[in-house]
Amino acid sequence: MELFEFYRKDRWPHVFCPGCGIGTVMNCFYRAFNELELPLDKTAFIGGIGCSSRIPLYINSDALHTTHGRAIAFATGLRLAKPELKTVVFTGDGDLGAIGGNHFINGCRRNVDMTVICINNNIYGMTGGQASITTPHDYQSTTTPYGNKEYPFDLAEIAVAAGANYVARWTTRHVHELTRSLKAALQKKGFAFVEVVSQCPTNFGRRNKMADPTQMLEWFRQSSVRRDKTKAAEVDHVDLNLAGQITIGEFVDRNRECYEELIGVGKHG
Amino acid sequence: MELFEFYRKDRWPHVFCPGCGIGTVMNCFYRAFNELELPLDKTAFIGGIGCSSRIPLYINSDALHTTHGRAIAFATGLRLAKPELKTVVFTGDGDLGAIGGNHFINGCRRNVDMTVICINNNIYGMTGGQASITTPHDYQSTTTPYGNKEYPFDLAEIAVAAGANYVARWTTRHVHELTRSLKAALQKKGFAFVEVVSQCPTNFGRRNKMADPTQMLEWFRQSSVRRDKTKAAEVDHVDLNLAGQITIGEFVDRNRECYEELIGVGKHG
Amino acid sequence: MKPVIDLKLCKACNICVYICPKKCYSKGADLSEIGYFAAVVSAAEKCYNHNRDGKMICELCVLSCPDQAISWHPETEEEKRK
Amino acid sequence: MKPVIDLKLCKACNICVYICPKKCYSKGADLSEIGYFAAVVSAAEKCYNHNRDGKMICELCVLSCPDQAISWHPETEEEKRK
Amino acid sequence: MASMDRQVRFSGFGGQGVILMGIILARAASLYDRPLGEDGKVRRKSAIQTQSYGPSARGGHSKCDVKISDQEMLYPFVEIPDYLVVMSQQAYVKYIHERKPDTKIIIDPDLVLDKPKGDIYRVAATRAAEGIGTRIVANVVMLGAFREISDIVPYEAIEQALFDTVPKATHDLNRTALTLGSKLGREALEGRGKD
Amino acid sequence: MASMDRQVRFSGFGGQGVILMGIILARAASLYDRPLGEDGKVRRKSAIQTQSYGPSARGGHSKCDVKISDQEMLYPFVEIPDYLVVMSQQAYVKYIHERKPDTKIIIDPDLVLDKPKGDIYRVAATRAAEGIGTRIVANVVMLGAFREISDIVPYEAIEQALFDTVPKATHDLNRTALTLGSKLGREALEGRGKD
Amino acid sequence: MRIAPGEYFLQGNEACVEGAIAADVRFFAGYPITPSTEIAEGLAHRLTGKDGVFLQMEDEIACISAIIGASWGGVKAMTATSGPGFSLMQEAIGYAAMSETPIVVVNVMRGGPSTGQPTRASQGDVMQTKYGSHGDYQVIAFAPASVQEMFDLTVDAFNYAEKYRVPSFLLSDAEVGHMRGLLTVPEAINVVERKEKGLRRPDEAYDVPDDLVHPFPVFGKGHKTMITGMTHTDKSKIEPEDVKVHQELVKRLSEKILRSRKDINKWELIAPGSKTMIISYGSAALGPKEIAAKDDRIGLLRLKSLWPLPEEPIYEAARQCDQILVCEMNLGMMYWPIKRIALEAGCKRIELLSKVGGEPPTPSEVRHKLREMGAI
Amino acid sequence: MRIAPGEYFLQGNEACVEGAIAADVRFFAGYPITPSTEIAEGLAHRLTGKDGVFLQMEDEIACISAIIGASWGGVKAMTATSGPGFSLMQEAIGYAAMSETPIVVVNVMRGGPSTGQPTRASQGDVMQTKYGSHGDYQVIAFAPASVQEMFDLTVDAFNYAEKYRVPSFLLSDAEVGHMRGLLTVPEAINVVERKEKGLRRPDEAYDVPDDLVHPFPVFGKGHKTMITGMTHTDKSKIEPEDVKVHQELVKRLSEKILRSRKDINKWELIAPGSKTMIISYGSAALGPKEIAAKDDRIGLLRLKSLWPLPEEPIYEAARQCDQILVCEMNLGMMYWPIKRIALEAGCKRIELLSKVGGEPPTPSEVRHKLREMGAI
Ligand SMILES: Cc1ncc(C[n+]2csc(CCOP(=O)(O)OP(=O)(O)O)c2C)c(N)n1
Ligand SMILES: Cc1ncc(C[n+]2csc(CCOP(=O)(O)OP(=O)(O)O)c2C)c(N)n1
Ligand code: SF4
Ligand code: SF4
Ligand code: SF4
Ligand code: SF4
Repeated sequence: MELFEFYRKDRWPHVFCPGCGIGTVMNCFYRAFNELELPLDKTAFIGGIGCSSRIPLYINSDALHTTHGRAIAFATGLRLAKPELKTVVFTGDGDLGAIGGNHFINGCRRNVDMTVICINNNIYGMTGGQASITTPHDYQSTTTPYGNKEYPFDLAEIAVAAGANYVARWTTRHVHELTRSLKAALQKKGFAFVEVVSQCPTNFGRRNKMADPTQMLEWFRQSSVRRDKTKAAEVDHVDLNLAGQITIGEFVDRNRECYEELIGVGKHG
Repeated sequence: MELFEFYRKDRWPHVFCPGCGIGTVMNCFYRAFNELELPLDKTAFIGGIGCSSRIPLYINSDALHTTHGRAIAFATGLRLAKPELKTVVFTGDGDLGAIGGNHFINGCRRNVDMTVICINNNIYGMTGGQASITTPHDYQSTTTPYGNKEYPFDLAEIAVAAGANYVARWTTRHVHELTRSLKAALQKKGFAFVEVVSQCPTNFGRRNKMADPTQMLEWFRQSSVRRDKTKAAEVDHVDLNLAGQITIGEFVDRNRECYEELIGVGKHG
Repeated sequence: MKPVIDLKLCKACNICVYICPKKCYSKGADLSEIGYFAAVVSAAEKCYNHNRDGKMICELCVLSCPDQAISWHPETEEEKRK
Repeated sequence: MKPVIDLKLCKACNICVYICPKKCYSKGADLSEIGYFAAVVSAAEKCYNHNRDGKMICELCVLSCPDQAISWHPETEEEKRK
Repeated sequence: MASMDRQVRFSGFGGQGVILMGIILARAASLYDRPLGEDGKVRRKSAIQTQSYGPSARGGHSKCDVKISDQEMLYPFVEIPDYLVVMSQQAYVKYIHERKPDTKIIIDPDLVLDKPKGDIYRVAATRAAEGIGTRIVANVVMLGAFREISDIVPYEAIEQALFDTVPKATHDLNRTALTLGSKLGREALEGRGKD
Repeated sequence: MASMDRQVRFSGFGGQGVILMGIILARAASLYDRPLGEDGKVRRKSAIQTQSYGPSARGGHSKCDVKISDQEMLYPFVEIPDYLVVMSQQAYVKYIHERKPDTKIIIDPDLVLDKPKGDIYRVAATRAAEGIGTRIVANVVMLGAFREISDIVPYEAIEQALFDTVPKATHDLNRTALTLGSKLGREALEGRGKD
Repeated sequence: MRIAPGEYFLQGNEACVEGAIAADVRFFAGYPITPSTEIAEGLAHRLTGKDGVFLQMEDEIACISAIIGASWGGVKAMTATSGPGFSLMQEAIGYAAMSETPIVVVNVMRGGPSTGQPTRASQGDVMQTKYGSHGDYQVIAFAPASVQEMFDLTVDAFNYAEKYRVPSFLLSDAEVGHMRGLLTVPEAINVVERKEKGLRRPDEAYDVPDDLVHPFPVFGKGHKTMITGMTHTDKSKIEPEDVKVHQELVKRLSEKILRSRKDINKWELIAPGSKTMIISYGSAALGPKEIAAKDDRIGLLRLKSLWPLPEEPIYEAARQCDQILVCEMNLGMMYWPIKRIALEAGCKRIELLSKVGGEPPTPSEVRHKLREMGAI
Repeated sequence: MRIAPGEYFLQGNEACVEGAIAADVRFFAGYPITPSTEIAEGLAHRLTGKDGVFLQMEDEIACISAIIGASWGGVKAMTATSGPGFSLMQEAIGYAAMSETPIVVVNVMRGGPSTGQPTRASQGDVMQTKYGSHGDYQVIAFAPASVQEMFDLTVDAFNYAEKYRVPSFLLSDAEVGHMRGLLTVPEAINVVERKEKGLRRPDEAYDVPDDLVHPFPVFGKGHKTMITGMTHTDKSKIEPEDVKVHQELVKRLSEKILRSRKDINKWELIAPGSKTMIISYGSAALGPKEIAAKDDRIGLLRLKSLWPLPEEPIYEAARQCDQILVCEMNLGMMYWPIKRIALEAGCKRIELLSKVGGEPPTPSEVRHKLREMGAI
């Protein structure tokens, strides 16, 4: 399938700002999906509200653009009601980890079969640059004029603690690794979570001396450190932060029975 | 201070069922609070909705009995608005970990100075015995007539991943250890979380062949295993469950700056 | 000091009976005013704290009793002598 | 195969310029129809994939371009000969 | 024939099975009480059971109302009961005032300390239940007595509804309790006002 | 004196600073345009700035309206502009139809490809801004030109409002841009209709 | 799998469960709350995984989100809650209205505001049902007054949700939900199936048919459906800044319901033409019903559906009578629109018997009020 | 710390920030949402930690919960949001009403339902403001129509929240919130302080004073205050099953607001006594204002407060005119209660000019409608 069979060409150029990492994630996702030769018409795409959450509207298949923070809950209903559909959620750090935090952790725990891709741009892009639950400590945003005093979530680590079957984190500077992880996630039975640290030059970069998207990519390259999958996180570790470190890699890859298997819902791929 | 100076004698006998562990936690909390000689009038008690969340209404001080799941959010506002008040939250597994899950993880992350005590009775007591996010796999509840198919949260482990400064878990069978942990939590600057696995004979025990509260205490005794504080949880570990194990002990004890310090809010104890 | 059960509070859960390592408590047989077969302190003299005058070394019962029904009272002179 | 930039899509973020290990791209100087100084493929012949007929071994540009502006097109016979 | 309503209130302690008494009575009236009328047609009764819910039902008093009518049910809630069954002191204090002069009051004298005046029937249901092995069936004993005293529904209807409601394994025990209750009810009818 | 309203619309590409133009104009009229009236009293103008918000302002067109009145402001929204300033082709297509016959249209001819008829003023603000070092001040150049052409508020008021709005370090650059704009405006006034 | 025809002695909430099963519910997501919990508990028994999914979720927001998702999977979906949970569902209710998703929400009303009286009945959420979410939208709501109606109107709630692609509500209360009584299950039950989008013509789902309701494009059938809560065209293109698109959309969403008032509204009329008419609904109507049945000076219009507002029967009743008594278990909610309609109809005296605190007005309270009004 | 007296050129949302600071806000918790975000951003600058707390939280539910908590700490507290966030706050709004917590909630209205039109104005949440939470309660709500009123009515919102211990709302919209214009800050600003409970007599806070509003027992001052959303007595004893206690409580909560309508309600009247009166509010009233100012056949009643319903001025206006035109940016919301009041006052013709889609009705649209009505 060509790129613009997978995506809705008539909606291009898309709404995302010049240099926004969302488009990069779209490339990698298309590549992964296509290489696995998954049936597009049997895949549903669900988004919350936010720039990242708009990806489903560009894909040439069934899309559910929902309310802010609830994409996983909507996806859970859809998936369980129609288990022959593959279910993919696109979400942002705000959508998933701020307002949607509860559905996120309970989604990991419940382990319904779905792929959740969170584009973590460390900011609220859509609403114009407010701090997010992943904005690094001391960084600027429109709601932290004196620097962000809070410390960020480590979304991937929380997904591990909450029980997801597959957890990985990459950045938009790691397109090949990301593509591989997306493939793994799409093939995983159960809740698979991929976090992509991504650039929002408009609303994060500009306020943090990285107005040029390539500066952000370079930042990602320099701060990324691979996580040792066999070793759990250290207890005092707060990511993308004090140490200026972005931990990347596969965090967990396990095979807890998924919810559909547990309750014996119809057939499922 | 006598027990019934700390508690409101005129509300006794309290509403909790015979053998309910909530009363046990009340004893330990009183003991800890009293031994620390904390000023009762400068301590506010906040509860959500549920049997456990009712404790504040029995304490002879200012109490905020709030809405279901939001106690930590209410407490955050109260605490930051009046930082000379010590803030103690009583909550249940449903209140904290189901509907309140988002405020729980964000509370851990934000690290506002408060003590949060979750009475985890593995069930919704107040509403009559529906499954909770901590009901063990395959156990009975009114909403899992064929056994609970989901797997439970490990609330303490999530608190660790989300960033709380102090995290401990005990059971009502460990009154002395619990009392010690409550003291540690009350003295900790920042977000301190104590989970108490407790018996609800009425709604959990009765449906799971432990109608007698002492059977549940015996179950707690036999299943409890101490956590090694220095070692993080294993990645595949799902608690109180497959292995029939209740991991107890102090999970973390760290000193991230609390939110009040970070934003420079007035004085605080 | 010896443990005493307040009959207006005890709801007969028998946790004290279970928890006391010295078996000081036993199940009750009489309906209390509030409608329960309240537990009874059947062997206060076996208690760790017996005759210790305030030096509490166990207190599992007091801390465990969910209804705040157990409290410490001084022994009578006679009891002390035992 | 050689990379081509679609001028109707490129928003001039210059990520391709940054990411290409072979420096095939450079910043543009002309305003495109959609209002950007679109990047240009200035040295397609340096590309890893040049002359490889579909065996893609890098593709950082295609995967990275946020606007789906870069795609592969067959070289002309002349280009291939180089 | 003018329509005839009967209002019954069962009250007691949480956990005594007071609610079940009402359910069985109402089910009996709804489903199993189908006498032939004078016109030879089957007459139906309508019955509604309501109850007081909530945490107060946990420890404190608990209440269950049944309204039975030989017409279509209009207002299904008990205003002032024709029959008040009381199985605890707390419930007694709470509900004794909601009665008419001719309300028939049935109490378990071992559980109610007060000694009310009026149209009183004393049925030591709990003690009797202990006599046949378990306090658990005190409610069924009391139900049997109530049926005997009130005669609102036939014995067979109650028995049928009882068997619908309780686990099969307990049918024998429950039948014993019900008949024992009937006996106590007859005795109470006879002994009425004797003290 | 009958009340006099002026309706101005600035439009262009997201990121060009179109909104800022309107803010500066409205601020100038609100705070700094206080001429003495015939009666010797200070006259005030009221001015309201509104704008089109939202993600479409990100890439696509962006719009900023200013309504200025010499009386109390009643209806503050621009219906049909008296002045339409256009700084991109997309904005041109979108807004050109909302005009009266006598609407004065000011365009940057390097950014608007169409060649409209009517009361047209051509101000190559972007090119001029590049001439003084940076495209960033194209909006200020255009604002200077607009002021000159419209003469709704005095130069000093605009300058004052401009300095209120932009960072101190850029005041010199902005003053240069504004005066350059004034010059271009004068030229456009003179050159009007010449092509 | 549905309950066999015949007679049953059931609780109101249990009858609702059976009604839902009879209407072919295949997905239920719930979060426990008194006094609605028995509905979740009942469906936990009835939906075992194979024949449908019962899911208890982390909160009410998740529940209503999940049933909307499930509905797009093509199955009938439902949740049940009470006041506090209903308040939490408001955002998603608006989403369902905007995205035209058929769902059924049961609200077993208890005393509010806030935690209020968890175990006691009220009718304090009737206005919230219409106005609880932001923006303009219309919904359908039924108000059962008996165990039988808990069954019948649950089936109706599903049928109308499907027919109009709209969130549809069963507004019960703690009395009706917990009451036990006779349920008669008929042989034949009218069940409306989803008007699914076929594939004959590619744009068929988006032709505006006469009834303003588009065929439903179930996910996974190649429709390439795009569903959003943003302002969108009939071709589901997002146009959040277009005045016309928004107007057309929200007007159609309202019109499809308002125009169909006659099809949707249901009521019971006792002694129409009486000088004094009582207008009431749900368990508040039971005391009035006893009076209207026995006293021929008094009539009763019992509304079995509350939304869309039953303008016509109210107008008709008001036109024919001298005075109206509105009877409800809140401080006066339906009273206001009823008063407006009655004034339009020329009826000048419209009184309110409001009862809060958990008990439906008794016949004697109603009689007392009627006496005050000089009606009896 | 508050803005110095004088003239400023500000955005409506910025004026709201300054109004809040002037009213002595000390705690703000917010979650970004268009078109209200500038209020949060402004307060992030103004509340630095030492002089007050700005907190961005995980969602809107957390925000409103936190400001209620903060209010019990004795400080003035506020949040700001728009449609979707407002819907999420409904449960806690009911809690604030029930617990009598003074808080201010700003809703900068955008087009709904659901995500709708995030950047465009509407007045679709006015009914939700009154009815969005479950159960019976009353609130106070103001509708600004200018930058100046964004300031003035924010101060009022705080003042009335304090005075009546009630959640109080500023119902702005995207036009008024984003509009920039002149703000004149006066020398003296009337700021109502919290009526705190003293310690002279232990039960003083619970004496019911004439105005039905009890003194406020701030936490940490030894009052041993017990606050709950459950039904409770004046001594804050929980009594969720007591009919009387519930009645007394919810009636008092309603009465304290309804009885004070005259104190709370604010409006602007242009050309009273005109044959045709327009009734409108917020930015929808600006087109009508231009007409009423210039055409003496047309009068305008512009409501500056919407809740409690300004019965008296509407009645008065309706009594004196032949016909009424209600003008609002929704499909007709305030129209219905206004119609009811007008009918009571004997006015028979009540028309609606409804405009949705994001733009306030223009003077020409209003004129067109008036022409249809034969008014001009
Ligand atoms: C209930 C609700 N609250 C707030 C908003 C406003 N809102 C829209 S997108 C967004 C944040 C999006 O951030 P993120 O998920 O990180 O996505 P991004 O735009 O950065 O990709 C917010 C707060 C909303 N639409 N709904
Ligand atoms: C929004 C909302 N949803 C549901 C409820 C009903 N409810 C009250 S308590 C409770 C569960 C309490 O469980 P938990 O927190 O574990 O406390 P427990 O009673 O077991 O101590 C629920 C679901 C409610 N009050 N509010
Ligand atoms: S605002 Fe940020 S996240 Fe949104 S499209 Fe622009 S760059 Fe991307
Ligand atoms: S229901 Fe359970 S948790 Fe609640 S009081 Fe009873 S035993 Fe305790
Ligand atoms: S533990 Fe307490 S309540 Fe339980 S039996 Fe012993 S004294 Fe009674
Ligand atoms: S990466 Fe794509 S959008 Fe960016 S400059 Fe290169 S071709 Fe253009």
